[in-house]
Amino acid sequence: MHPRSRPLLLLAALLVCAPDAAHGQEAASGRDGTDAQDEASVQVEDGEVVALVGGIVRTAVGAEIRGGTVLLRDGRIAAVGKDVVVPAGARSIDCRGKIITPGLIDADSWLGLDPADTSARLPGAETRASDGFDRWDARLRTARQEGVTALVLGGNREQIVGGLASVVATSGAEPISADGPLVLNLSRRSAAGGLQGAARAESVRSTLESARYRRTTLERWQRDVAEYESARLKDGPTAEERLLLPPELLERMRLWTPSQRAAWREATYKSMGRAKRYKKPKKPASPPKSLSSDPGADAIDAVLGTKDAPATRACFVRAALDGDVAATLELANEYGLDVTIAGGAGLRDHAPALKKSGARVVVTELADTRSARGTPSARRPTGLVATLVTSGLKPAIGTGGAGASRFIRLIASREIGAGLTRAAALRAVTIWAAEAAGVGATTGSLEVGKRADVVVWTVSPFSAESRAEHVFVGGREVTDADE
Amino acid sequence: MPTSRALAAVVLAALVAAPVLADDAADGVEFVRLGRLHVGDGTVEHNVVVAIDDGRFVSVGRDAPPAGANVRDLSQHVGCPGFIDAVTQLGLDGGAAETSEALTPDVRAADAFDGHSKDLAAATAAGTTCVGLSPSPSNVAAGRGAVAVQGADGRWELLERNGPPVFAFVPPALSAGRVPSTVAGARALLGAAFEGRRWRTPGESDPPVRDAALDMLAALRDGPALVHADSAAAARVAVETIGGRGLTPTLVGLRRGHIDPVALAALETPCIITALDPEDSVALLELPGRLARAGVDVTLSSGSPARHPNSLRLAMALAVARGLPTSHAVPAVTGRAARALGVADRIGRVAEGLRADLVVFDGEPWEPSTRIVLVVAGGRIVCAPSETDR
Amino acid sequence: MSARRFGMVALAGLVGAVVAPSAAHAEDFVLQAGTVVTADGDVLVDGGSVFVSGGVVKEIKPGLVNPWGAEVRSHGDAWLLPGMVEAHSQGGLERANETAPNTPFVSVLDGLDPLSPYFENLLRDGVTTVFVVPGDATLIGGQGLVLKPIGRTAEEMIVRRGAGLKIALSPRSGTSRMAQLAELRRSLRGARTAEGRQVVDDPDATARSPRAEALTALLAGTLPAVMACNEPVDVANALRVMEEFGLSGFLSLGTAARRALPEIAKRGVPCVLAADLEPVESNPETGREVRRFLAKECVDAGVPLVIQANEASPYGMRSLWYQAAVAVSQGLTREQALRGVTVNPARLLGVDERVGSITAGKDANLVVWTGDPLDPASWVDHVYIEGELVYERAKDRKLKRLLDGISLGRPGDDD
Amino acid sequence: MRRATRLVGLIGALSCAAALTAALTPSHSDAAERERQSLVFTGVTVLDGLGGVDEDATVSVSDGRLRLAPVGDARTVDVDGAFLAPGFVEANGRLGYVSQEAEITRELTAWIDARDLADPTARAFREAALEGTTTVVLAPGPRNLVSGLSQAFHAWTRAGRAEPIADAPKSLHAAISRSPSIGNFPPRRGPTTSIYARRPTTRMGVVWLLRQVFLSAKGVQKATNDADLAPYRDVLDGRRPLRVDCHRLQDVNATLRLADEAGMNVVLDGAEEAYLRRDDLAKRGVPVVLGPFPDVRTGIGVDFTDTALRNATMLHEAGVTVALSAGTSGARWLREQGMFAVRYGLSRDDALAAMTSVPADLCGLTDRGRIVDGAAADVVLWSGHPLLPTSRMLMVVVDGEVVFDRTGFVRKEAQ
Repeated sequence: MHPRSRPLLLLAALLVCAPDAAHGQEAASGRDGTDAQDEASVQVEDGEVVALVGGIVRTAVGAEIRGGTVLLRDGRIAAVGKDVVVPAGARSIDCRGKIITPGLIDADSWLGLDPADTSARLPGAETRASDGFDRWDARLRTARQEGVTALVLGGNREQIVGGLASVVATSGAEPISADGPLVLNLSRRSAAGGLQGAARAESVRSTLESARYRRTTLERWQRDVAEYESARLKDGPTAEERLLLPPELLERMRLWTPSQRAAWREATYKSMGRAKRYKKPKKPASPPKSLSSDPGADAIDAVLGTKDAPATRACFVRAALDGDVAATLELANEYGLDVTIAGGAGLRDHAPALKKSGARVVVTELADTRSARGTPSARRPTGLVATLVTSGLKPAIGTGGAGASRFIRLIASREIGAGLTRAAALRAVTIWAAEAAGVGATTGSLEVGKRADVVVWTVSPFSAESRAEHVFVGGREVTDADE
Repeated sequence: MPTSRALAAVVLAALVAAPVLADDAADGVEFVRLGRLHVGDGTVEHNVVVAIDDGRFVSVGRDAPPAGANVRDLSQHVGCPGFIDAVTQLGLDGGAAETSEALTPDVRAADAFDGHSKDLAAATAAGTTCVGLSPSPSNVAAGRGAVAVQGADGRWELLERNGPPVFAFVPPALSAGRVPSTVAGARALLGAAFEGRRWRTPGESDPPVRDAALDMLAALRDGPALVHADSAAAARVAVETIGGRGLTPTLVGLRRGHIDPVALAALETPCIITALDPEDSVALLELPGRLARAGVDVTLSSGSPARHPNSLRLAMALAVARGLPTSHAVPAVTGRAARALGVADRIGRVAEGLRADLVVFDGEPWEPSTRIVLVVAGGRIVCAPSETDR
Repeated sequence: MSARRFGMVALAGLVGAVVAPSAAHAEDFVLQAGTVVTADGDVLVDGGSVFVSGGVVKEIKPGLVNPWGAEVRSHGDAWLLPGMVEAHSQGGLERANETAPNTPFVSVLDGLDPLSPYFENLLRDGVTTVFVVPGDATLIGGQGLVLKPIGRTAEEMIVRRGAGLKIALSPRSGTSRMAQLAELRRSLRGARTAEGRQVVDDPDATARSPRAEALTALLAGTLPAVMACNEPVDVANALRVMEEFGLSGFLSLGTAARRALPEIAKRGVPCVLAADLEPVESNPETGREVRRFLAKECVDAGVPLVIQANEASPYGMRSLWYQAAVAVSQGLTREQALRGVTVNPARLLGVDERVGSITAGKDANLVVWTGDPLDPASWVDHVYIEGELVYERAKDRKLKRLLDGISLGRPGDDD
Repeated sequence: MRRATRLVGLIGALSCAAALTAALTPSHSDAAERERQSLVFTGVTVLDGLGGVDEDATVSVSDGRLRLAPVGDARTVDVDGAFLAPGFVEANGRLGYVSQEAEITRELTAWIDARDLADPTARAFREAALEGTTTVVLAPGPRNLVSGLSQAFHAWTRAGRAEPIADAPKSLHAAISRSPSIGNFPPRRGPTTSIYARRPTTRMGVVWLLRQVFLSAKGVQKATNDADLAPYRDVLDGRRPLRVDCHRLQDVNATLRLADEAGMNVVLDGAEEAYLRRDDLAKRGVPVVLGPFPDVRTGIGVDFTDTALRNATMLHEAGVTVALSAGTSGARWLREQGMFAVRYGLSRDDALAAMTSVPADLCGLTDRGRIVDGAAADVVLWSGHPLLPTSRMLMVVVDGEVVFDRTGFVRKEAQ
């Protein structure tokens, strides 16, 4: 700091200045061992080119490629195939006998969110799940170890309008999509939610109805404003003014609002002793404030679709029961919603209607876990995912929980035991999950140009004994696969 | 496979399939050829033929069955003893917590047993042919457990009315407002009770009438006991108290056992880890593996009825994924569970003389992706999902 | 029975209050001490002399000298330090927060108790400047003031008005982090558009609302934001909002937020460390527990160290001097630690022109310690604020009462 | 039952013996090996815990014992300016309980062992060791009239938990204060689940019931359940010390009165107002275990006592045997207690003795709490004097094993 500081150190002999022991954290033995992985769990190796060579490549979209290579560059998948040339200088990983899959995605998760955050009231629908995502959550590390590279954060699960879902990377990098589908909770998950079944559907309807009303009101107002504006432009400087006033002032006047102009004229002419009243053009009434500037309402507005203008934002609807699914389909039809329906047994009987409507589905009531409670023991739907696949749907699998996200591979694996094919199971936790959350073009499969979210497994990820040997999230290897 | 179909399968099996394995063969012996057999004690046999007669295994070996014998060829498949869910309340109607007093050794799980419970049917479809029924750990001496099995006729029946006594060194047995409120108090209370006396304060006099509950506890001398404890510290006190009495304790619960697995292992007492769940911390999910590798007998239990009986297999998968050696996986839900319940001489292994409870899979039992091909209980097929599905 | 005891304490408090401002006028004088630590970097080990005139430090010279010919106040073996600066406190407030979530218009000015023992105790611990600000229980909690702990009215105590608006990003009960953030964005956007409208379109608009006024000042950068962040995710959100809306200000961190120190360093936003400098973190996944050393981590991350006192600690002992000593034990140099309770917090609060070091031109906020301030055996003997002697230990009857108890040196009651 | 387990798992046990070490102990086996080696501290300043200071001394640790000479084949620890002191001994440990401090559903629980109330893996034990406390004598809390027996623990071991010290004497803990009677109501007829249905209900009743049980044990009064009185006889016969939790002067007086009547020796715990009777305590040779310090800002201690911060100093000066304890606030704060005892007038050496050899002797651990040849190897290496907040623990040795080691960092930094 200063040369003068040295004497202090000498004087401080009494206090024997503490060693400049570099320990930002405590280092000690036993259980207390350093927790380095906890801190720097993600190794950053930018710009590196990685070649995963000679593995069994399951792309989740096409056929399996045996002895295939996946090339990762700049965080993207640069090539997939049998005859990929590994560029010089690339880091080559021998994957012979190993299985290469896209990173797994939990299609409905709360991992990284404070449990309280998933049930609290919201100020508005624009509330984004990613704002609450704690990328320092210790469970994310296990999620990466278990090959999970992305999570669909399903927003609030209690309120009828649950904010915007987000898709986040388990590496904790920037969200893959912060501004995702609008979450609507038709099914009640706990006593905290207030309304039940039909009442909730009715509440969603009135939300959408007021959004529609707001839209028409705003459109009308916008028309009025346009008329006013054109009237105002017509209401230019008078001939007298043109004659008398300097051109700069005339130019500026053009930008004035009619009321400003009228006020100016009144004052100016008065001072000139010519108190002449000027007609103020009628200004259109402002729409109520709640209608004009409400980001929450804007978020809901975007989900409304018409024949000419389809919805610009999808809806993520939790509809567990039969009736909820039916209500959702009805609402989707009525308001032009683009829906992803997340639920359980209720989906089964509506499979054909779902197929017809083009809705995407997420099966969330499979986990049989503490946080996904609500399905009594014997009622846990078995074989539901397989049934939906048979019906031509592309069901994604979500845990509907927090910690269970880490073990999505084992939860999906149970569906194989219940009749799902392995290929479909992989899709259900990769590409279909991405599509359900609207990021199917970005991630979810091993295709050139997509995010490099890739996992190398010792054996099939659906085996309990499998280990993820290499996990890449956004092209960066997370090195905490093994402790 | 839908649950409804599973139920149908059970019914069907009882009505239709049962005779296939029944006494109509000439000598009454039924043979099953298996590609691989987990015996239930940690060993694996390949290409074995299991002979079943009169509801029991009569032989397990390589010898080819006699010509013309009734042989079911499952040589592409993997068999193991029927699963035993060691600590459950499946089929216990009306709850299992009797919290009016701290010492209720005379409460019997068997008295609340309902063999027609739907939950039990679901358990069968999930490969579980035997359940250990326990009163809730809401009292220090909670009562007596019972053992129920899937009967050959499709309904469940009691195998052992007088199961192991159940003790609890956990909340809610110990909580503010209950006597006792600490583990130390539980030791004092039980210690006195084993000597047939009340736990009293100096100056208090003994009641004039003898207490039946105390007599019952004082009469306990040996045999298995189930002891609920959550941490290694509580487990130590529990083992000292119960083991000191001459009973053979098995620890149950241990959801905080991962904090000090070394101390837990040092107790050299078998452990039943209940209700492993994907939501659990990795440290807890790794506990079965750590204990097993330290030489402790580990049993897994589903946590039913709060959770689906099928979660027993998920628990196995989670434990294997997090370090339980596969050689321990099957014993953890069969042979060791039987031992904890004191019925190892009757069920829990595929061995001569034991009850013929057998589950056949199209892969390894701990893999959640494998399917159940056949469930045999008491020598009869009680569930054959793949057949009815096909 | 407890009434008796509370009575005693109340009496003691009354006696103690007399210690408060001795009304001596600011005169010219020279303060001499065996060791002078200016906290700006200079340490005079062979004695130093500080010339004070008009409540301001005029000149500092090494050695026990008096070229100014002024009255000499000499403390031969003592240590002279600048008054310490407490960067974040709710002291002197009866309750730290309104119950409504969004109260930018309230100010601690209206809730401050100048006679609170809190301020008296600050003097005993050598603290002469304190930032009092509403607590973290509401989204927008209100405005804080930088104060000196001496005066009969809040106005007398003020060093800087408009020193900060408390914004707490961690969810209060019943709401969520995301909701909190959405609500904050709404408020700020509302204030921004309101402001825009006023300039452009609405000449007839009536007087601004106080709510808008505070937020407008915040958006204009004249009122700093004090963003309370418990968790690292709150830090990420705070930095994002500050960037989105161009806010200036600083962060007040909870213990867990230390994980975001690298991000804080990257953005160059100042922050106050959590009061607990050695929190224990446990990993829910592995059960592993690790104690963290915040001061060390802060300096290692390249963030200027600002320490606050730990009022919540057992026995209320963690005063600033103690906290600085803890920082040294974590491996910091003594200078780094002392700067963390003097110049750095002064800069953070925007009052470094006046306080935080013994520098010519700054307020004469001087504290005479009996010895090294980082040794618990040392005591604060004299405190000067703006050149006035405001505390003398020898006259501190409340302290004497605390030390000797009700016996006040009498022998045991049996004799 | 163990035999049964072994029979069944014979093969498993054999094959798993190696796996046990691999799976359950820290994987760095060479590190574990090193820990078992002997240690030699050279060039350290040794504070022996008995009041002595030896600069530039050599102390060895070998086979769990201390030697005041170097031993062969040992790891040498040589840190410039470091201090070696005995590990602190917390004589009234009140930490790490699973749920409650006592089995409060009975008022007299003389057989309850503090060991059964504790969770040895509790963070508080580790925290204590990290702050230099190597021995915690866990005492059941004062909510019961007689709450049970103490248990001495090694505060932390390499196994990741506190371990009970084998064969450590146990004292019986009683309370004469407000806490045993607060909230109680007399048991009525019929069963009740309320834990408050118990005696006593007043402060008078507390002493009455305690007197009753001790006089019964003595045979002065008629006894009912003779076997239950054994623990009290142990006290009367001098086989066990009686520790009495008392705070106000009136409780101290009552305790001494009862001790006279029953003819027994007592140790006072807490004793915030004991300074008022210090000469008498000194004359009778009644030791006190003080602590924790009251709120330094108000002087209010446990049970609304009106204490003196110089309590320890006054007692010590009067000749009373004084040990310091952090009591209910947790042994992590014992070091801080020592620092503040120094602040309030105790010499550093006396304060250190009051945290090491004095409490060890009071608890019958006469080979701990001191650095003398042959003593148990509970020592802590500090970067400076252990009673300065600027010092940092560098190494903790418990029973001859290195439990925490930060010396590596020091060396790395020095290079």
